[in-house]
Amino acid sequence: MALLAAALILTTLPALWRLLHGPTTADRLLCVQMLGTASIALLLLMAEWQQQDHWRDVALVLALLGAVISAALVQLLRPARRDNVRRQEKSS
Amino acid sequence: MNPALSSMALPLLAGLLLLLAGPGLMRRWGGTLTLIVSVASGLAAWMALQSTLDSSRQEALLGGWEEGLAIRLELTALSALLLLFTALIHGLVALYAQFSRHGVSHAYWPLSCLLHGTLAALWLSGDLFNLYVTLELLGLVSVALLTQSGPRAWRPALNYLVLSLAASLCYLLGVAILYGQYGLLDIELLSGVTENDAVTRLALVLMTGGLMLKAAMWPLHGWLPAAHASAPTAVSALLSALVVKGPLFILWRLWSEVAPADLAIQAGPLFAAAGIAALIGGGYASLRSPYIKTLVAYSTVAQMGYAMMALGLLLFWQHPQMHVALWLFVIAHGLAKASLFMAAGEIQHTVGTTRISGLRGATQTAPIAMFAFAVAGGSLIGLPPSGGFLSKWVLLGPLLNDPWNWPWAAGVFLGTLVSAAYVFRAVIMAFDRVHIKRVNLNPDHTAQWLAMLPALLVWAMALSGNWLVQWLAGGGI
Amino acid sequence: MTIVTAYLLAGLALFLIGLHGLLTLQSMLRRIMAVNLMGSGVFLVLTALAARLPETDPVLHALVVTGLVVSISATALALRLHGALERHREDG
Amino acid sequence: MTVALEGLRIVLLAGGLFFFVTGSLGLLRFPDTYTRLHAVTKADNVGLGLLVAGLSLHSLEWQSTALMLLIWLFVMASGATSAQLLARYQREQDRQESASNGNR
Amino acid sequence: MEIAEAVLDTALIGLLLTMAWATLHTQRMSAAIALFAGFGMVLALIWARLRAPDLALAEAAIGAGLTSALLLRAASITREETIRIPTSRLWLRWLFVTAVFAWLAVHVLALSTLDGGHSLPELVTGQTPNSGVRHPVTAVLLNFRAWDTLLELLVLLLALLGFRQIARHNRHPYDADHHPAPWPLLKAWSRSLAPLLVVTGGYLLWRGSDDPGGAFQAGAVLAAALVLLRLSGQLPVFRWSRWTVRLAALTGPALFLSVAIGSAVMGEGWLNYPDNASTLLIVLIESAATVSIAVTLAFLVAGEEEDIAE
Repeated sequence: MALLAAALILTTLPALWRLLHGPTTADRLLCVQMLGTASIALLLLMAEWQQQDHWRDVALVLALLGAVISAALVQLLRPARRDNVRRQEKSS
Repeated sequence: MNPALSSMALPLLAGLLLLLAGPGLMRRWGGTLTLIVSVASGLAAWMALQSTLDSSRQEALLGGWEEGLAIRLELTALSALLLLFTALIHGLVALYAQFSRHGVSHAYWPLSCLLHGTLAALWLSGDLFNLYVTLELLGLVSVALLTQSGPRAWRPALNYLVLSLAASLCYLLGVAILYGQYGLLDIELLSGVTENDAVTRLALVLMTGGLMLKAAMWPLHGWLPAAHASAPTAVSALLSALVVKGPLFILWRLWSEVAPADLAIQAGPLFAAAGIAALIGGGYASLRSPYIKTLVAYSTVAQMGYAMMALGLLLFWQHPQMHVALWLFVIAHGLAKASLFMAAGEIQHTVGTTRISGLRGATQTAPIAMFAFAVAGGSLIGLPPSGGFLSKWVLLGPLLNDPWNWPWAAGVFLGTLVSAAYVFRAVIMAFDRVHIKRVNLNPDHTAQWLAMLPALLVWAMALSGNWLVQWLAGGGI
Repeated sequence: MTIVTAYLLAGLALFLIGLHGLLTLQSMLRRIMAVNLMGSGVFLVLTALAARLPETDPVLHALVVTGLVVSISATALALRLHGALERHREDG
Repeated sequence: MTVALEGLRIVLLAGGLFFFVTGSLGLLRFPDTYTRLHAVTKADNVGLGLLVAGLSLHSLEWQSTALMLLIWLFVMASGATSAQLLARYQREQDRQESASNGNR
Repeated sequence: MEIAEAVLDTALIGLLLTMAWATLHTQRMSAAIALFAGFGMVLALIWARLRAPDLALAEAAIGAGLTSALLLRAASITREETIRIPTSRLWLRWLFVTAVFAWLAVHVLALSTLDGGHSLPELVTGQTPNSGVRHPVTAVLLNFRAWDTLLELLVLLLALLGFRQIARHNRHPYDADHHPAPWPLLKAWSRSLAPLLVVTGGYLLWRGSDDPGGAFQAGAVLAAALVLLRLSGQLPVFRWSRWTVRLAALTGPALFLSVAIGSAVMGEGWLNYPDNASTLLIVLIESAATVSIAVTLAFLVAGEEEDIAE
């Protein structure tokens, strides 16, 4: 179990590299999402391993907040310009 | 205990009520309610002070739980006096803010009430972590008050906020280490068990660093002048007179109760030396300052030097008279500084500039405010028979008795000289009738008189000096 | 090297990384982040101390929850202040 | 029976790990943002699903299995949506960039 | 097994410290913020590793969630500043930091084997049945050290008041028209996400008296729901000038303070709940605090300046 957990942690290292090197902001948000999924997996593993039900709740909150964050951040990141608004209205 | 608790709860409740009432009602009734509450809180504090004279010390374990588990609130003669002092300064500043023409916006009232309540909670608390929360509360309420004067105060406010956060975290790390060592957060229980070992010393160093930064004690004072000088006048008065005293109080409790006695004796001279450095460094900066309010703000840095010196010598000799000197000084400085800031604000508005050079001829153009400035300045210098003189007299007593202590006394005299220099620099300029500045022809006399009020009180302090000394010496330690 | 020791040291290291950042960095946003890291370091020390006992220490956990609220409040205010300051500077 | 169950469990957990590794390799090696989006939101979700399956075989308590399934379903939904949102955001950015290049 | 655990701990700590360092020293702000969000997730894992479920819940909601939204909002206004990496005497600085670390570490290591007399945790465990709730952390937060929690709610309120001060004086408000309209997909997604968040928040609050969870965690999750709905344009603007909004933000501290005053006037003493009513009072206070925390955090993260200014 612990071995699996350690291996899971190690799979996040490439994400860390991508996070640092980008190149785009979307890539970085993607990495955060990847880290989130890995953390959820790890929490579920730890719940089983330590026989602690609480970690599943933590995983649930993390999953929910991860979803909120990727949605909210995208909306916050979109550049605030008037011409942009018009283009959106045309396309939709 | 109940009068003290109501002295704390009233302003908190008033603050929340004002916020709930909304801007419209706040604009109309905010000042009145604040004044009523500060008077009521002051009366409650007076009752608390009376009750401490009978039985020297009262305490409450919150929630009725055992020692250690519960947060302890303590009421001593000193904390009752500080409650009274807080209510007094809050009331005086509120009076000024209410009746001055260029007073404050309605959002000031709930914030100043919350500040009052926070400080009261701080004076009463006897628990290291609870003190951390009150410290943070104090920091945030100060920032909220600072930002009132608009964009020019934002950068100093942000700097202050970030530094004060870092300082509280240093304090919290120290609390964590003490808890790790002794498993306790209660000051009184801790005072019985602390030992002079490396871990305790580390914790005390961390906490002291954080608190000194919060109290703007030399050499961690850099944030203060910009912050205090950029605030609205009433806010500067509150910040300089009250807020910096909070961390000082915690520092005093930490070193006189939590720290083992032999360690406190070792640390005393360091505090005292830092105090002298603050007196000289802060005084010099004040002397060179080109702005009126910056001069007053730097003088806070310098004056905190006296407090630090009294604290250091108190720790070094464990002499009760030093304890009296420390708190007399805090009260005298609070009153004088409130008056100085309010007078400076009035002068600024009358002569229309923030620069010191604007003081030229102020004795003619804003005579009442300038008189208040000079009177309050006199207390800072320590001219008899002011409160400042009283505290210095008590401080100097034991220093002059023994020739070995004369170097410290020399430090006090040097500090006095520097204070005299920066106060007289402003006052002399005010007597310059040759280059009188063009002025506002409709000065606000009420506000100027109100600015004078605390200065008169600080001189009156000398008259009631006997009682004050008695109270402080009686139940304080 | 027990878990407690390892995380105690990690907490101290985090505190110092934050403190070092606070003292050396120029950008205000980074300094706010640095203070946050300092806070996380202190909380890590507290939680590691709580894990010394077979049953974790509830007092320390409660203290950290309180500390977290304080820290998010102050961070939020600092970031809002910073944002307003930046816009003010931009608009002259 | 238990041996078979245990074997299945190990296979499932290993499979989960394999997909996580694949996902992160994809994140590292794929050439552009759009392809990388696939790597993370698809492979990792499969990985999480296999892991959940393996773990539920272990515990066989219905509450925890249900909660884990819920989490997995939720992560899948969230992955699908945020992949869309991120891709749209990226396309918007690309268009703006090309527009500003065209103006020049 | 032991080795694998050591690998796990080393990996977690390594990841944590690398991310912390990189957050401060990476060149681009967007990378720093993403790293900060990742840092929050790793910290949540570490809280789980250290058997602190209350903290893991709080960190998952706050550190990984709301803080990064706050940071991003601030950063979107800030001009991108590249960090100058100082090259001179870098080793000296490193030496200094390492020395300070070693000094701290030597002292603090002694604490890892002490148990601090563990009288306080035993007291808490012993008294928890009398506190009105069964979860010891909640008992500490809302009964034994309720005074801290009351002051902490005031801290949160003051952050909001500070924000209000700033907004009132800002002559260059963020023009709401400039915000791009949210995509329909985002709207649909937030419509389905928000109820889930509300249910989870309610669940955390309800569970708080028996199990990890409680007002703060629930409030943070609810705040996330409000933020999401606000950003996707589905929530009517909440304005400070409405008394309902003010009431929602103030209800937690106001109720708590009233209970404190009431217990001092009519009962045993400040914050000393009557024995038979302590469960009820704690539940009431927790619910009110959850509402206040949610509204306040939502204001701080997603509130526009003109919402709060007047």
